[in-house]
Amino acid sequence: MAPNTYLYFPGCKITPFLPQYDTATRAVLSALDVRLDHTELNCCGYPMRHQNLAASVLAAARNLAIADREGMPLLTPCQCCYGQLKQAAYWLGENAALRDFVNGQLKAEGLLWHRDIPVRHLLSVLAEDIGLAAIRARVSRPLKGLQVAAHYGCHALRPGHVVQLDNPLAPTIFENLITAIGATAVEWPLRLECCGNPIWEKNPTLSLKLMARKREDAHAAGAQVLATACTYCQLQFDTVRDAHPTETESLPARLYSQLLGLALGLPHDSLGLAGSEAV
Amino acid sequence: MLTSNVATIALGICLAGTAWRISRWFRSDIGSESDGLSTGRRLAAYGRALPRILAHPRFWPRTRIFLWEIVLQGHLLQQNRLRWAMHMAMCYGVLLLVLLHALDDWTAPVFFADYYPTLNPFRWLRNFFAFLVLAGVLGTAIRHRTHTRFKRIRSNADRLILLLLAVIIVSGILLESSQILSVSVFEEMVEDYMGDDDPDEVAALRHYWATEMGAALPVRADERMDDGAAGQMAHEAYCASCHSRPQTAFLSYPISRLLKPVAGMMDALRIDNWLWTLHYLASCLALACLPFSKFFHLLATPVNLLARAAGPVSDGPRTLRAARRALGLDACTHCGVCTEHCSVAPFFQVIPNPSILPSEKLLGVKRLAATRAPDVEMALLAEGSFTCTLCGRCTRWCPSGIDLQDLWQASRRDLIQQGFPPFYEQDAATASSVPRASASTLPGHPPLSLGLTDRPETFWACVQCTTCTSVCPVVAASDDPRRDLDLTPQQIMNLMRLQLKEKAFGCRMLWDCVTCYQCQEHCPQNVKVADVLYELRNEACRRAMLSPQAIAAESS
Amino acid sequence: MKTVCPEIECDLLVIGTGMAGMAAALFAAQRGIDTVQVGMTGELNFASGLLDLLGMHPVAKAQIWSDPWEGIAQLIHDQPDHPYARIGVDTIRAAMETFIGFLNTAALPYRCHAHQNAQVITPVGTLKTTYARPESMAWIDRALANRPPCLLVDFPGLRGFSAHQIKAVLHERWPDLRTARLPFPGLTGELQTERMARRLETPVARAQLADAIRPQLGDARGVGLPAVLGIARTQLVFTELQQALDVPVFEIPTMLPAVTGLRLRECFERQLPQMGVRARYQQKILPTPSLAGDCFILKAGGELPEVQVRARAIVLASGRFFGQGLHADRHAIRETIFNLPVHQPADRSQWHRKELFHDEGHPIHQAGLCIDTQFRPVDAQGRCVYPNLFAAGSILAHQDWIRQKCGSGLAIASAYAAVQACQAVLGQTPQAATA
Amino acid sequence: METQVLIIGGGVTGTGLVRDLALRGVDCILVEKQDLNAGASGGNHGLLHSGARYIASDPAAAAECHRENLLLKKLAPHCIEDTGGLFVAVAGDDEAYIADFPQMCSACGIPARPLTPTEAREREPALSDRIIAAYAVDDAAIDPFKLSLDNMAAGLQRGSQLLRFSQVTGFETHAGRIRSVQLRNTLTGRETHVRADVVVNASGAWAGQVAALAGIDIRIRYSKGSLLVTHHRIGQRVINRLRKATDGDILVPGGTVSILGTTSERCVSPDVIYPEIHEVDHIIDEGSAMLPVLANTRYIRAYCGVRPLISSDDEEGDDRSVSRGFALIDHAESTPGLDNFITISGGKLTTFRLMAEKTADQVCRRLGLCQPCRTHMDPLPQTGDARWTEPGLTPSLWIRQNDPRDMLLCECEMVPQSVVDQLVASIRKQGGDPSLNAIGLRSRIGKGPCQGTFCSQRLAAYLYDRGELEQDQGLRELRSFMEKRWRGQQPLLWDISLAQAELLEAMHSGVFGLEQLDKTQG
Repeated sequence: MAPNTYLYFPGCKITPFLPQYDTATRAVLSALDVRLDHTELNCCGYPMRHQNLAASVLAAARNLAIADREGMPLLTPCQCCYGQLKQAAYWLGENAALRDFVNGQLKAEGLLWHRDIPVRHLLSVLAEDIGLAAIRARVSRPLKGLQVAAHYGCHALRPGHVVQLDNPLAPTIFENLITAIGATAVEWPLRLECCGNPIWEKNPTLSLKLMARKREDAHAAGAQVLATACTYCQLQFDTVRDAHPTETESLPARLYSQLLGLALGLPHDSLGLAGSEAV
Repeated sequence: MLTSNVATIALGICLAGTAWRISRWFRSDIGSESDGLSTGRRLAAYGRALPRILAHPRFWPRTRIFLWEIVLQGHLLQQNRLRWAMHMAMCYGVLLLVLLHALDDWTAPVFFADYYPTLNPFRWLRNFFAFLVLAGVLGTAIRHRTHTRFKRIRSNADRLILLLLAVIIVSGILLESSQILSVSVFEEMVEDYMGDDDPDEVAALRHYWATEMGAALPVRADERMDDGAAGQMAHEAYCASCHSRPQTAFLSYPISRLLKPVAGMMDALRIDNWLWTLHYLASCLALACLPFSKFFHLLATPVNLLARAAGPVSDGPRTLRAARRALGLDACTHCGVCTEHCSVAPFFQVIPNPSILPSEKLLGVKRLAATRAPDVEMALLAEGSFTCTLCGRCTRWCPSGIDLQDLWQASRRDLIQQGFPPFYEQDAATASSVPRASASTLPGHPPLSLGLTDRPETFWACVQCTTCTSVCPVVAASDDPRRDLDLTPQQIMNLMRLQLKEKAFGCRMLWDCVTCYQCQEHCPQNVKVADVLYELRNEACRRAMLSPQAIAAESS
Repeated sequence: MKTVCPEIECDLLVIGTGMAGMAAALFAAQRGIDTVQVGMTGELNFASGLLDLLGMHPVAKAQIWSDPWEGIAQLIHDQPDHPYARIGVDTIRAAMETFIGFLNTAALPYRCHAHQNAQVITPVGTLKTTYARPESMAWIDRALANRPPCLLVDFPGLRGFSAHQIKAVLHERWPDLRTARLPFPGLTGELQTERMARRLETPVARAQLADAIRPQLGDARGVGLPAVLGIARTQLVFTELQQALDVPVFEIPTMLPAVTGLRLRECFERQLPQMGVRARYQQKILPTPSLAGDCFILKAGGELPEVQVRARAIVLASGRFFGQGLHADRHAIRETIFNLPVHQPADRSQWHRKELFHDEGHPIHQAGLCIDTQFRPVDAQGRCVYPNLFAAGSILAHQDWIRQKCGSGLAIASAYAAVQACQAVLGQTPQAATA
Repeated sequence: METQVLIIGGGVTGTGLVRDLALRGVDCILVEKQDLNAGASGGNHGLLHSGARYIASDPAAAAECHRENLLLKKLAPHCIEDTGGLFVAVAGDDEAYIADFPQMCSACGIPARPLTPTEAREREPALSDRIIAAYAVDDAAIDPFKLSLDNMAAGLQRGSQLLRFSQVTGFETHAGRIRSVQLRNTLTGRETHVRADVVVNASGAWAGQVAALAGIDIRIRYSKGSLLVTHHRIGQRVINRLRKATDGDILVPGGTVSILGTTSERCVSPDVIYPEIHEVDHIIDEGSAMLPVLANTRYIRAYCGVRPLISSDDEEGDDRSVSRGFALIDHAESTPGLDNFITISGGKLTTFRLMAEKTADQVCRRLGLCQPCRTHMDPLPQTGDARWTEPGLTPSLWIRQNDPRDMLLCECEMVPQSVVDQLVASIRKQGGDPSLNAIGLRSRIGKGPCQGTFCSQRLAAYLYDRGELEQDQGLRELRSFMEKRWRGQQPLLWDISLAQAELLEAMHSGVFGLEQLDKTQG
């Protein structure tokens, strides 16, 4: 039996930069009878991974250890956080020196990392813990005829054997969730590619190019809207909206939580959607 | 009088310092927002803005909330009642002591017609306020030693301030104690107020003060004949209008009982005078220090809380942003709440650079605003600064209402200007002009890497099929990878295989990698391409914080 | 809070994601068999994208067959151990038809003649005999017969592909070739075929390419290009370019790994899950599975098990050494998952010949799994090892797919036969009856 | 053609002799039936011996080695990586030999500094924990290709000539002298004659065959030694086994790889030799006693060379007991006597200069000249020709140059087009054709883990584009190049190398169909 209470881990970026993801996620989960618990957690460690592996793993492990103390699986709507938490757990499992160091540090706070602390991404919770059938049953306003391009993020998908979200080369989870709300999932070749956000600050030109490639591809495949399930991906697509406002109309990006919320018949403001942003 | 001169000087320093501090709000420039704007123009801009702020329809309703926050410290109350109590005790203890004791000449007549410091309830109140402050100081000191995850970060300035406060209060209490005991003071008073009246009456009074008022007067056997009524009458006639019973001084009186055995000696040395001087000078010192220490927050914090009514700093006009940031810096009490809630604080456990923690980083930003010296300290500040994820939690929790999020973003711009770019832009070319620090490499640290790049087995299985390069979205998005990226992923792997790791540092692919793991996922031979690139980044960062000599020593 | 490895059940587990594994999963799905497929995809990246059936036999004589079926008949006669002999001509034909039929419906059209091998130009300029090739290469046959003036285009930066080389090597057979080296639209420096192909999926790049080629056309009656005309949208790129140039266009395969293989891989990765195959790509079956009654219990994952698979039958299509179905140390060759008996030369000195291009080919290629008539691996005594374990593809013994030019045919036909045999076994068990 | 001295054999001795004579102002032609260093000069460890290996078998040669060692380190430092060396004994090794080792070294004037096993393992962590004795010596790694190419370049600069692919097919003798030498181009078959005042036979293992053409009988024993190249460099120093010289007891680091060897097997001909599988296994088993990591490491390549040992009467003993000193034979004393024919054979890479010096002295005597040798004083000039064989050099320069147009043809060793351009120019300058093999010999192309799988065709296509190749010439060269590489791969095909070879065949045979060249199609 899947748990219906999770320790909510929104990560660092959602609150200041993408509050609608938080609002919409809470709204849909609550509508689907999932309870979220809250406690103060720290950075997942992803940004630090470029700089210092040990520090990034310690940060991730602390979150995991807190979740273990609270006795709940972690649930994160951010794919980077998800990927990092899984990666850290993988390395901790692999590398005894790292594990000893991390647990040595955690001990001071009465925490302990071990192998079996569950981490779930929002998509897995929806597709597996709640179940596609349950979602279908709750959909009151199916998004009929809407052509949606599922934008898988990278860090939740790869390396596949570490993050274990879905088949890393031929995933289906997102498309299944899109069809479950009555929309049509379009096939597009670049669906598994990077949105460009990780190098947004370092190399904006290249970052935008990466995204432009994807958008063109999705557009060519007939998509009307891009669906994301990652803080960073959505931020990236929003960035472009800010940079090139005219493009918005051609291919907007929406968080899957928002699409699901619409299908569940939740009011716009509870999904962080302005009235004009309906799809 | 020397003492009044001292007070005047202290007050002068205080006022000048305050003016100077306030002027800094309009002189310092954080975030390069006021580039090209003179202090005068900025002041004028503020002057123009102020009426608008005050007239803003949302200002006054909001200000009520802030008054609640300022007066009652509601923010802190919500977070931690014990801390709130301590801070309130200190804050209001000091404020009321200043108001009702230090400035009694001016304040007391406003409330009371016949004020005298040795009268009740003032006597009791003074003790009570002192008690509050002492309890706050003591509690804070204990808390500093036991209660925080990041004990090391307390600065000496913080400790000195607590010490100064303690000295003022303790000296005040001891002064009162010694005055209660002092025979000399009694004699002087009798001299002044009774003249050479009836010696019996004096004796009765003496007896009364010795038994009832706690003075350390020797009581002779013959005086015991008296039933004390005469003493009481004399007391009421001459003293009671100015002297309440000292027992209400619930701190000083018990201490005076303890000191009674040495009262004679104390009196002989006129310890009371010395204590008075100490108390007075310490208070003057505190007054003089006020604008130069975190005491200044007594002024800056309320102003900042009021200023926040105008919304986030970045929403305000450009001309005002730098001033609000400088005000924010002054409003910091270094209370450490931000650090307790900091999302990236765990990194500090691995990289012992205090600038990772917001409360400490703020000190660095203060320094940045003041000096702009491109030194090791600034390198450390940069390392800490670019570690922040801008989650905004510090801003949400800050009891002083500082827009920390905005400060971090603004100071990053300054750091970049000063030649301290984020780690991913620190390569060999820029690094030479920049002083290095070594915080990342303090001894006793865990291994930084999984050691992939140094193990030949990592690359054994490579069959040179170029798949990693072919699937790389960064390569794909580039019109000319060699021009844009220097090396392709496969070429970096081959450099590692050829044990030419050095050559990979400084290549743009390293930092343009989006870490999407396509290469690693698609590698038919399971070479950990992306993990290797990560490891190289880690190594590049580590080197960016090393001196060239240290790097040379390592590679030899 | 111990997490356990989740278990999945299936009737058929296909191990391997190369040509044979993909074919097996496809055939199983078409037959409605409940299928799980596990394997590290990547092998198909190294496929040429040409569906060889039989090119050469006997290898020592380098005899090339223009009718593959004749060649197969001869092969079956000469080498009764060859997997083709076990499969039989009719099954091979049915398998190829089904497979090519599937590709045609999946927007990846292949062309072949019923009774004739085709030829394609290789990147070094030689001609390769194959059976079915992508539609984008189909024109080569006619061109080789008529030798019309043609333009060969290459791109600076695409290393290992020189139109000049192809022209020089083909000179005697096809004198009327011209070459043109054109900048690739929007890309400079080193070029990777996958990157080029994805570029050409954008209309702008296609138009630019056509515009660049057009002035070079002259009297050319056809244009040859390296095989970079798109991946998922090849058909679109190919026909559009042909229309824009108004002459036939043909692709010339590039060095491996090539997009021609990638097209197949992406096609299967896209289609199979939609057909109901539960694909677990980038996972492998970890060694030494166990048995529970009639079922295999296997663990699949990366370095650590991620899922436990309970399978009633297995098609093993894990490939040879590159695909890691077989592994060799200094002393012997072994099958990596079940440790099945491997037919192999007596010792390492007999694995390879001293010349790379020795007439007879290398004996190690004949090593592999021996099978019974039901495509089940057998031991040295010819006894079937597991009643519900079938094998297909290059892992089979007594063949040399590289020299005989029969890789795809062998993979597809043996997969077909193995799935057929497997269905017979599954059909007999009570679970299937009630299901 | 005419010359003062014709030298047969383009190994280190022959090229060393060219330079020596050129420095004395003597005009020479060097003829080589294949390409430079095709024989033992290209098939050895690349070890500059300290001499300690020969202290027991040949103390005089050992001392000679040590002197030359010090000299070459001074005069040709660019060809040498002064790694230092260790001699280590493993538990079970001959105790008496270990005990005598320091004394034998000092007797030969060879410094050997004792180390504790712990010290040895600190210096070389890959050493087995079963080490019982260790000595530090003056061994170093030397690049024989660079040595030959630089010596030859020095000769060419002073007017000497090099004829590659020129096989000696006969001598025209008259009155006890060689009048002219008949040559045949092994690629084109064209025949030429060269007249020379003195002919030097420096053809190493082929010295017997060459002498036989002049009717002179030299008995040469062919002792084949096989070596393995590891995927990456193991250890920083030359590591020798402290025991009587035998199989698999030396590991020499060279740039980014290490070379493990060797064996000693009698073979009948120096022409068709292969590193055999049993040799490979034997070397690995022996080597891993000293360095356990050798049991499981990836090997890139095996190769072998034939030691030319001038035969003693003892035909049965271990070839290693035959003196490694060299033999300088003036055939004036042979039967039939030829007073302008000299054979130089035997010896070692380390003493090549000394061999060249002694031979040149003899040549000068025959020519009636008295110019002194200069090679023991003049440093060997470094030329561009030889630099590209150095592992790790091309990537460094390529990265430094940072020219976006200069693409890599060989990814493993990171050899760019510009290097190929330079090699083509330099081969052309020497009058040769830039074949794939010639470029391969002079660079790192094809020497990485893929062993030519990808770079061979990239190189061929590039040469076609440059107009260096025509018709199907490139395919033949491709095939020959791959066959050359295969020789070194074939005995090492297990584990990853086997997978790599499968990919190689799938492409070169499966797709390109190179095995069908010259066969009827269809």
